[in-house]
Amino acid sequence: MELVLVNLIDGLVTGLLLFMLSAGLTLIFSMMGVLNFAHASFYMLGAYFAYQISLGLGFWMGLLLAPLIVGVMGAGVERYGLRRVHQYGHVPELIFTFGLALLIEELVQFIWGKNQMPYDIPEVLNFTAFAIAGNSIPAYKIFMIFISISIFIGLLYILTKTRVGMIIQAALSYPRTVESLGHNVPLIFMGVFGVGTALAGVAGVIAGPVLGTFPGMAFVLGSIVFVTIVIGGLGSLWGALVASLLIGWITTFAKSYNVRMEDILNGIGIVTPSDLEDNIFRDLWTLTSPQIADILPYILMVLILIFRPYGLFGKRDA
Amino acid sequence: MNAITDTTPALAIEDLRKSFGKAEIIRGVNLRIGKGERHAVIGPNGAGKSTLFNLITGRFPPTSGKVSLHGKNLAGMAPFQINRMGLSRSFQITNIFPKMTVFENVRCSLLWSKGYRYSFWNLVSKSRDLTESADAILDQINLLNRRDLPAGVLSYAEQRALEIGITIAGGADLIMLDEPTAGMSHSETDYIVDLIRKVTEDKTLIMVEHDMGVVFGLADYISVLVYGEIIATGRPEEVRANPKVQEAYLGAALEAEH
Amino acid sequence: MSEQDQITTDPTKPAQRMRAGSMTLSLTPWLVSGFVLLILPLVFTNNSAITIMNQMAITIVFALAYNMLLGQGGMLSFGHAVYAGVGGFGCMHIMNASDFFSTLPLPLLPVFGGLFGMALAMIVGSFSTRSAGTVFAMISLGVGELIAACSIIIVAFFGGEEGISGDRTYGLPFFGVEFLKQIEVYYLIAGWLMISAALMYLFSRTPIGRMANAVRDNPERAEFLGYSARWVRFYSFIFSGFFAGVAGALFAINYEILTEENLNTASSGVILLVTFLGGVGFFFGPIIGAIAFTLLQTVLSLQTELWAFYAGVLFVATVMFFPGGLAGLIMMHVPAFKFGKARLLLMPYLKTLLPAVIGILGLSALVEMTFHVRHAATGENEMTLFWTTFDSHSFLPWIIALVVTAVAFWVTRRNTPEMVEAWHKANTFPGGGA
Amino acid sequence: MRNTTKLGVSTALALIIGATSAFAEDIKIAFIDPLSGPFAATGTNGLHQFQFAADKLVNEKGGVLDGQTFEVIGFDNKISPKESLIQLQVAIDQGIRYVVQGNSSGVANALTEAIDKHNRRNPESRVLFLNYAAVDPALTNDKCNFWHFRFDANADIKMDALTDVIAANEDIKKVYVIGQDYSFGKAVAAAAEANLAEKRSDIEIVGNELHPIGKVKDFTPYARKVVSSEADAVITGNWGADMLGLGKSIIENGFTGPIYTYYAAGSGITAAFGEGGKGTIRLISEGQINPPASDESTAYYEAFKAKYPDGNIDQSRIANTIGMLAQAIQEAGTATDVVAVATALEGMEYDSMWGSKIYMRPQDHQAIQNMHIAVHTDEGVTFDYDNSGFGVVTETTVEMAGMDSPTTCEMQRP
Repeated sequence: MELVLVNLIDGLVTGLLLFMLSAGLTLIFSMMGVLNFAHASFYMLGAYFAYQISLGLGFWMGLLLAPLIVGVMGAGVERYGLRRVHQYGHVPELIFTFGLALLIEELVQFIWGKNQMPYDIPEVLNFTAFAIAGNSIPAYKIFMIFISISIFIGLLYILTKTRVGMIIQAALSYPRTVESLGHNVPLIFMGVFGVGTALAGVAGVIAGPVLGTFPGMAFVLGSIVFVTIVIGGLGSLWGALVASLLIGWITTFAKSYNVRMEDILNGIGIVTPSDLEDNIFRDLWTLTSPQIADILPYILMVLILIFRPYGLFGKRDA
Repeated sequence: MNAITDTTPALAIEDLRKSFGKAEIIRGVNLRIGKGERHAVIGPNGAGKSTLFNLITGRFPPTSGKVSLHGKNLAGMAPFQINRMGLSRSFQITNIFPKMTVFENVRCSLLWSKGYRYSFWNLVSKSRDLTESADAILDQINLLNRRDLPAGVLSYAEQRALEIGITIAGGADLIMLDEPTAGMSHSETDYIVDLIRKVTEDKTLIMVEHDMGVVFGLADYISVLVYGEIIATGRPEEVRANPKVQEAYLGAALEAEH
Repeated sequence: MSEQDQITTDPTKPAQRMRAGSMTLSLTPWLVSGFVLLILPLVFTNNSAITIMNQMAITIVFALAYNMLLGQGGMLSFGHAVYAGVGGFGCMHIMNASDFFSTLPLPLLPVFGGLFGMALAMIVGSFSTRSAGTVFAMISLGVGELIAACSIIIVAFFGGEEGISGDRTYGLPFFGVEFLKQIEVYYLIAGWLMISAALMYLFSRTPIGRMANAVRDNPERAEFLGYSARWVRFYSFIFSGFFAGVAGALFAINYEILTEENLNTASSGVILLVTFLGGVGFFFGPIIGAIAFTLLQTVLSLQTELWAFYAGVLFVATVMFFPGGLAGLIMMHVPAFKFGKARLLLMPYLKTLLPAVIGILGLSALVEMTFHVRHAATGENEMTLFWTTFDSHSFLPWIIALVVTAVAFWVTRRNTPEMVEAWHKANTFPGGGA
Repeated sequence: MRNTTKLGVSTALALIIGATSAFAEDIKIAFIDPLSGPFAATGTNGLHQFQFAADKLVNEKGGVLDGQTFEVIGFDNKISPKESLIQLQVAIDQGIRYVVQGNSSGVANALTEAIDKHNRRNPESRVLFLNYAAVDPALTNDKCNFWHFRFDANADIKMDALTDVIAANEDIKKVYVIGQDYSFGKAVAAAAEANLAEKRSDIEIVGNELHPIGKVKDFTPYARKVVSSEADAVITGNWGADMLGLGKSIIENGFTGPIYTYYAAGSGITAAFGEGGKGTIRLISEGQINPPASDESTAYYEAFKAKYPDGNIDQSRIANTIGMLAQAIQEAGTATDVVAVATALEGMEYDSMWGSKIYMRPQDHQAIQNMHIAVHTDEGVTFDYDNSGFGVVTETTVEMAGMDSPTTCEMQRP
């Protein structure tokens, strides 16, 4: 039972981290209709910038400055890249962000090399917060949860309670109307893109020390983020939250409990073949849940897209 | 049986309703359109004319009610299935293939009715029948001299003509035109009216139109749709004389025109 | 998003008028290509050149198959490698089924590869082609990731990380040819390249091929013409799967090994890159893209570690500035040639583009020097660039590179208006008017 | 500049044609490994070690035969089997007769098969494959061939040595095995299970599991299981980011016992583990780095560090590969007849400066040598890795590990 609680906490950390990325991505998507393939690359940039800053000014300045730099870069990408490609249609936009993702990875390797960076948890947070049945919960995890939740609340507040948020929400659905009301919609777009990427930057800053700061980090996380927002429903912030937590918990629990395919198949009445060694389905029989834990989101996504093409919370055809 | 088929209307609509959320846009429409009729649906803006078209052609599913084409119920059919049964429509906002040539636009609309379906063993350029039919239609809509231009670069009136060409090319016997003359000058309108008359010979025509000149010049029958209900149907002169119509719509419109 | 999902280039550009759709069915380019394919090995005689040409030909088939989706059908797939991969894996299993393989002439193997690819495309297409646009792209990504992940788990079919290998020479000799030599394989692949390219071109001229274009541009209108957009997409998808499978089979024949690499997202990304680089709007675009990219990958990577970086820059620049790709650039010049005014462009091009090229080379020199200073061994200050060896830690080379780059770009900038003017002149119909 | 461009175009063409023929004086060795992409760091460092070894051990000593020198040329295979085969062809066309490769058993498998086929089909341009790091046992068992030589111990031999050490440690009662879900990870797990059952049947394997390779973002749940299983030791064959992620996570979640690894050193991993991994991370490998095995190796390493301050000698077998090849060419009296060179390599005994005799077993072309279990620490480190102050210090040595290990290889000699 205690282990369930521990897993719930671990899954929450993963889920909230995913949410920080998917929130920005889904905001950008619902506003501009662009699925930003390079989103996770900004997450990576966040981690690298924070590492570089932490060498000179310490972790906390990194946490403060790196997201700002990433956000400015994101806004620049929108202003000088995406806006230009926008006229050609959505597919070239998607392809542009795809190319950008490749380019950023190359750039990071050019500057920082290919090895993993020794970017570490700050000393102040490097202790065990508490332990549940011998499983220690590091303070840094609590810190991650705290940061993610405050960002979520902040985002929710800005979107629903402030004037800027109202304009953004209106611009999401009726960009032309908002434009004719005298608001500078391109500026709003640029701002949203900047904020979205800055959020990814924050995620990178706080995840870098635990998940590793290396050139492949964007790729490892990138496709999962798309999966998340597709499952949640493109353009739905709540969907992104639910899907992030769902994926966080599913993968954590699948890793923690050794569910074997053999048991499942036997459970539904299929008898293990006696010649398992030579059976062509032998690989299926010996499958275990930790083996496929990180592939489960893809399976989930394909299933959801087949049966509910707009995702869990998606309303309109994106 | 024979006697019955003869009297089966080309299109029959029974108590058709459509709601978007709480708002009921089409509120129980009943309409019978006989074979060979030219029928115009008129009504003020927001009356639900385009929605009615979309319900008939399967673009939206109705909330309730029934549409039948030549006696066959269309419930649950997709647009392409309805089209295959001999109903073809145009759109209020020009809806063509802008990157294809004019000729190809027409040729594409001929493919299904000429029996090519999903063929991957015929070459379109090798079929003289296809080329000749497409050219004949281009001739009919006076676009032969624009044959090899991308449709997107045509003038507005030419695009509208092409839209009609695409609509009639498949040889459907029920043609539905949604505001074919919207946004046109007088001379352009005359051109389109002639064109419609020419190409809908021996066919059933249903059209939505705002220009009363066009309506009274073309239509055998007129239905007036106001707030999702048909308040009058009949010969043009009957409708013109109907006090309800005059009150709701026509009077104002006719006055405005003079 | 789905309805507007299409590759649009500026409709005012004359190149638009020369889309694949309106090109006349002429045999000349085919005869020329066939002849070129025939004599290429006589020009480039050694095995590595033939290996690179084989790789090119395989990429061309694959890219053409991919463009059946992206360019002609408007469907963006992020997981197309799996259809080629599964086609290849299927063929490899046939090669290893020695009883059957010894009765099968090797040149027929790609048919089976195609059928494998097509079968998988039928399964996936049955649900993925319901919509184009983002949903299609995401399903393709998900399915691609799934199958790539399965390739490591399901060892029985995919052979795990090592993949599976076979020997092409165990097939039934084909008119006495056993395909021991690279050159024999080259002609097999070249033959299949011609066949598949011709078939794919002809497909685009069939009713379903034309409707694929129509559905790409305006799926709704196509539905009102009696065509189910979904089925049109489905047919494009399975035919694309077929030819992708053929490409996979050719890969199996050429390399005699298939691994996880043939299925993963990186390979899918590469084919997207290749196709877009070449130009999706024209039938021959992917061919140019495949040739350019293979050269970039094999030849440039011998020269610099940073080749992937340059490829990335090139790709992003293409998307931003030349969405028509290389083919679009070429076709832009057709009107000028038609008007007989292409001569007008020659000098302005030389004056503008030559400095631009020099500027870009200068820039890349700076990049290479920076990289060398950062990453080379201590004491190894010497580096060789553009056939000159110098000390990357001394000032002079830096100054030269900087000056050359700056001057070159300055000249480019200065001459650009002249080129633009010449461009307008060359594209004006002779005798006034537009 | 314009001339240069012109020259460039023609040279590029010449390159495509690839008409560069080998100079008779040089013995060219093709290094086919990743020089770009995510594994480029390992590949580049390997290339440096090869070039350094060729210079130091051969060229500076006057070369082989009548003064022929070694030249190691890098070919970027982007860790892709397909690219490797293309680069192999390019290398062969340049007249290269020796190919070295090590990263990824998948690539090694592709190369060994391609070379076997090539040598059968083109007897005039046969090549030898010197595998310096790919440890898939199959390469010297079912898939062995005459042209392939392995200079690293294979995964089974390493596990054999590793379990010898574990078996000798009475404190270890429970072992947790975890690895990447692919052939190598599975081979490690199977070998661990078999060896432990044989040597110490009382040891309980409390966990044996696989995780997707390169896809895991967060290793915490796996680490939790390791900790809660109360294992005394962990065995993993992980490499790269998966090694680092798993190791860090296990340590962070409170595990203090030894973590026996194959690849937890160098390439930034040592630096990233840093203080956290001290005394916990163990590495099984050939070649003793700390304390230095000989004066020669000390001088060699110092010279290497002087040239590549950011580099590590984390693959001491590279020097052995070059040394043994030079000796074989010398014995065979030719560098062009690779059959003669291969025959000379078979059964060769070579004294490595890293403190071991190396015996190239003729039955399967597997090098037999001392294996060391080293610990990640900052104490007693003469040569650190990644300039981090941390390095690996040998704790235990298994002499001539796997000398009588079985092989299923049926060597076909030409």
